[in-house]
Amino acid sequence: MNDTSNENILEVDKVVMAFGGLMALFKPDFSVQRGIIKAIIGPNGAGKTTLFNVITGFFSPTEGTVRFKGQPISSLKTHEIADRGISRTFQTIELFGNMSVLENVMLGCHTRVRASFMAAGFCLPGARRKEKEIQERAMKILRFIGLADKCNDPADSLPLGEQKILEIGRALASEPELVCLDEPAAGLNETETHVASSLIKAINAKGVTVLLVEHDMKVVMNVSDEIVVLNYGQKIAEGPPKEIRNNPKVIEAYLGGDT
Amino acid sequence: METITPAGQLFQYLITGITVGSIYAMVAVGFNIIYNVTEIINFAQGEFVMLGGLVMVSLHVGMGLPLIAAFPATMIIVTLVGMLLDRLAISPIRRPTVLSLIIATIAASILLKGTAMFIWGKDPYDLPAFSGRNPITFLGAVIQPQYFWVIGFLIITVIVLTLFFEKTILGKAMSACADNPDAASLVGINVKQMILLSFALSAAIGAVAGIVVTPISLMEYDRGAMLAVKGFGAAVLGGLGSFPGAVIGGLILGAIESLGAGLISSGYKDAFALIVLMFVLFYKPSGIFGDIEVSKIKRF
Amino acid sequence: MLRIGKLPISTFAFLIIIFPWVAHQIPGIEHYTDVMVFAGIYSLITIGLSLLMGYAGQISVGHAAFYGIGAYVSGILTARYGLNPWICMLAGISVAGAVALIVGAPCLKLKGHYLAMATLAFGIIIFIVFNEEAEWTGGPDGMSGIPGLSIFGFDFDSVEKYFYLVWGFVFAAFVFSVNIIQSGAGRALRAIHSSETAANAMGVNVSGYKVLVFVYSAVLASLAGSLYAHYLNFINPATFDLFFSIKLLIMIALGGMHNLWGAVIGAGIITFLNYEWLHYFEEFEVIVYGAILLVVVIFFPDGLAGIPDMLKKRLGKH
Amino acid sequence: MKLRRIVIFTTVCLFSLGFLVSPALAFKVGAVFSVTGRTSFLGDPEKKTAVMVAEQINAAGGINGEKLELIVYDSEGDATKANLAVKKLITQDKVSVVIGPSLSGTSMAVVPLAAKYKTPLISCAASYKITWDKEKGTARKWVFKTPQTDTMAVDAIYSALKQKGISKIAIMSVTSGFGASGRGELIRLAPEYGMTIMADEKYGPKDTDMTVQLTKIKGLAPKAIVNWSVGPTQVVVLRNWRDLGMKSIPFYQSHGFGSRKNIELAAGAAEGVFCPLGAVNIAELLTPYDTQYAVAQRYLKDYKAKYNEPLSSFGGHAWDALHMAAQALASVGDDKAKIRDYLENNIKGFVGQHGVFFYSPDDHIGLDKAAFRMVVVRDGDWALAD
Repeated sequence: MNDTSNENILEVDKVVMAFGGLMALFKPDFSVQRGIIKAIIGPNGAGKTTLFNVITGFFSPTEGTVRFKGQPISSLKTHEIADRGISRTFQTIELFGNMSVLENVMLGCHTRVRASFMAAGFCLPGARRKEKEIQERAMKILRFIGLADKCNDPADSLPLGEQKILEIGRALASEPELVCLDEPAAGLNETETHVASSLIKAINAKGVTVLLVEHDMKVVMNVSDEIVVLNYGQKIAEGPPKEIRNNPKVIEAYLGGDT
Repeated sequence: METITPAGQLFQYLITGITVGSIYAMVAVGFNIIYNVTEIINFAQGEFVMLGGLVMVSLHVGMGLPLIAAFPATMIIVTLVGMLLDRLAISPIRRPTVLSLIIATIAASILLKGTAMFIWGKDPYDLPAFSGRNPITFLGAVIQPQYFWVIGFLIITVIVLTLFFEKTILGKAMSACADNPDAASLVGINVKQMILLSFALSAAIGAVAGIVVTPISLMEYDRGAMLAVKGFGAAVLGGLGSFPGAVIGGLILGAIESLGAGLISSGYKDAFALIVLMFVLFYKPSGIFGDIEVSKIKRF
Repeated sequence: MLRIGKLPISTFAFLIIIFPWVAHQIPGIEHYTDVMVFAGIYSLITIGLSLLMGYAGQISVGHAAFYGIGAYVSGILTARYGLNPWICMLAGISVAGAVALIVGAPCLKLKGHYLAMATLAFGIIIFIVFNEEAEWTGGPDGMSGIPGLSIFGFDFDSVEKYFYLVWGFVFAAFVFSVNIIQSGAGRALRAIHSSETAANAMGVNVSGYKVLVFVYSAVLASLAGSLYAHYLNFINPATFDLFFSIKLLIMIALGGMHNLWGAVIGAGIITFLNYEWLHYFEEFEVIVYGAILLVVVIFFPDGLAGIPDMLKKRLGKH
Repeated sequence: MKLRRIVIFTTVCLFSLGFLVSPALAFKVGAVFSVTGRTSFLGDPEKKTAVMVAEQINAAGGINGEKLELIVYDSEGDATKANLAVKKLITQDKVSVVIGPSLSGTSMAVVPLAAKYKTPLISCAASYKITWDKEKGTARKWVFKTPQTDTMAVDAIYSALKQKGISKIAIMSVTSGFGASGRGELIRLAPEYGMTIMADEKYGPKDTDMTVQLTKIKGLAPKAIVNWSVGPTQVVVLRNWRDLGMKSIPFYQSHGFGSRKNIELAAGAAEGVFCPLGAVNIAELLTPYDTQYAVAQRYLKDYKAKYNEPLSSFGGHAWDALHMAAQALASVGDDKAKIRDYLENNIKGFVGQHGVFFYSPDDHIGLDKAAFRMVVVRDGDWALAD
């Protein structure tokens, strides 16, 4: 852990993502400093979620690279990227609905504490100890996100807001250095949105870098340190919230200036 | 005896393969009709073929009905069986999953097989060929007239189905169910009835396949399972849900089996077809004409 | 997902131990011990399949092949080359595991019905190989002269002894599988079943786990095959055909695939139905069998092992 | 958990109730046939025949005044099921002798049991391996069989071919136990008769068309075709043979063709086809001077009267097996070792449906190739060849 203050934890370097003839991403270029909250905004179809999928390894980019802590990661598999310390949530909730709230978070610990098939099968003391350790950590996270009292409920029985929160909790369980949140406030009411915002800040306060895709501008302006704006797969602006708010290009993109 | 040239042999292999493949294709088309509306793979599809053959034997040979009357009568009877299958085995299932539906159709096929054994016994039965049994010699190959009936009925089936799905309101409604059942029911389409209709249609097609193939291969009560497996293979090879895929898949399977048997080893002929099928899937995980996105949502 | 505690497992062990004695006390069912040997052999396979299908959500319609590979490796190496049966059993497991690895890696990328077809094709291909490679396998006629099992001079030469041997293996496999299910690995399998996308993003090596559990189930099937071969002293390809793979599916579905107890109960019930009880219906046997399956699928979607939960829910409502 | 135990307990109780009826004293003979399933064409007539024979014996006063109790189980052609059934017959039903199973495969699966439980077994399946222990080079002590072996059928066919001066042949077989075993014997005995096998083709038991295999054979122009299969495929193959214009190549079927139903199904395509058959198939063609005339005629008449369906030759295997078992029981009682000894030493010239049996310590098959008569299909019916 040397000099963590000004280091770029993530660098997106001229990434191109093409689906057939369609350019979902065309060479956006930006970096994320360790310890900040950075938001990615842009109109629908701007390529935000595609960018998340490239960063987390669901898509491998047609051109360009993504570097995490200085190392290129675009050729790695999704689970290997998760191992390195990037965690994410999904726009459409992807909880393990058949598992309990606690188990969802426990699964998040998968990258950090792993028992081998054999050790688990033979129920070796090491495996049992690890399992206990995971459970305690998961409970700690549940207390942090405020779902400890629902730990045994099936995940799909939670209301939408809590499911969103749980997804964030699950992402935190892997002790990521960077967490990518895909529209954490979508579909939430005002109170829930408020809870989500403070949770994002709390996560950041623990030293976790946050990359955020969000439509709710109140949330974005409230929590983020820096903003990147995408339109048609290209970066059109980058800077602190105040600057972005007044950037004519951004306003045009959002107002839908076609010409 | 006239001798046969290598070219004649090759042609003979192909024409036989296409005939056998046409039957597989018809079974595959039957799979697809139900699959498109319900995402169910109906493993009782082969039993419809068996029933088609045996009911036809009873009506045409047993009761002496003329071909032209026995043919539609058989189709109607088997269609009713198909509808019964939906009402008794599929629609009552409370919480359908891929596995429970597979098991339900397997159970239904066991039931149909058992009932057929009870009615017709275990012996094979024969049907007279539609236009006699005097073979035609063509390019050195010998072709039974019944081959033309088989291939012809495949073509007719494909044309009629295409017209049905593209030109009629009912057909369009069925396609809508396939694309999005929730939306379909919102616009007032009765999804349950569409499912029933899909079972009826695929049973009718199964019956046709059974009727035309029996004069070539005879028919007995336990023929269904093997036909279902081959037809399923054809449907998957072509891409589940795709009608052109079913036809191409069936013909390819038939041709590989036939050419493999003729040119390499008759013992391994089924294996050749299946190996090709597996490699196609490895290369193209949703079959030749299959839609990758469609295949992704079929969670098990 | 039931947590399986110590009490039910000890009850299970106790029932196994007393079964031959109880069967012997009741006139007319002495031979149930013999039937139970086969129920045990099938349970070994369904336990593995339960992990693969019920927990990881990957269908296989080709496990008769692995069962057959175990049986034939054991049969060929013992009857033709006179090797020690236990070594042959290990050899069978290695071969089945290796084949599962090679076939599983590309197959398990497929989903749903496509996966079903690929595994079904694999099963049929292996069946054809058993039939065709007569020099090794004896062809459709089968292969006899496979010796029985013994260890340190102790022969497993009676039905009871073999019963304890087989069910010892079943018990071990059961406990091993329960441990896996209740560990992080089991959680990962269920996560894969629920959402491969999310599991991947959480660092679960989805394809790796799928292949791993496929290999595990193949190994258990192969072990079952070896036990079968040494019990019957004879094997023929018909035992390992497509219909056996389907029968395994039926066992899993009937017992309840989201539950390891279901694997054992399903294997037991289907074995007894097929080998004992349906016998009384004679010509109607097939029809009754189909009807039973249908009723279970329609009314007990979670299989027989799901009935207690279902009753609990019903009673809870009132 | 409690509930599960209760359920199990009641199930066990219910199913055990049915067994509590204790049987009366009788001579017990067990039988295992593939009554249903793919090979039911063997087991079904065997079961019907065995049941009929048992009834006849009991109607005629039983065996030495005691009833003959026949217990039949269905193996469905499944090795596992046959194995279980035989064990159940021996250990539970305590039968003195077992007849069946119907298939070579299922028979091989139960052969070790006969020795283990020291119970005589009279198999109704073809393969010589059933009674012959290749490793020891002796007949298996406790196992006998009634059907002619494939070896005899091949002998009969090859002799006929040799007589006609034919030596270049093509063979076809179905990939089941029956076909594979016949194919093995055809290949093994070919050099002995100076036969050259030009083509060795196979097809599956549920195949719909054998044109391809025959086309390949046609290209090689052999002087005769020998086909080994059972069920519908052996009819389809004949139709393809006729349609391909190959009638100038003589066609020999195995003894599996022995049912008039097949001639009928072939719809004319069977004309001129040869096959070796036992006396039972051609009861009507036998002269009254024939040794087997009386038994064959009676069986034919009784079977038709009772079941109102055409006689299948396979039932004859069960007829032979059960009659021999009954004869042994009548002579030596229900001691299993004595029954075995009786079968081995006293079955000399037993006139059965498929031949005249002579068992000896070295020969538990009891027949030779005289048991087969070469038959040809003429005018839709069997006729003696030559």
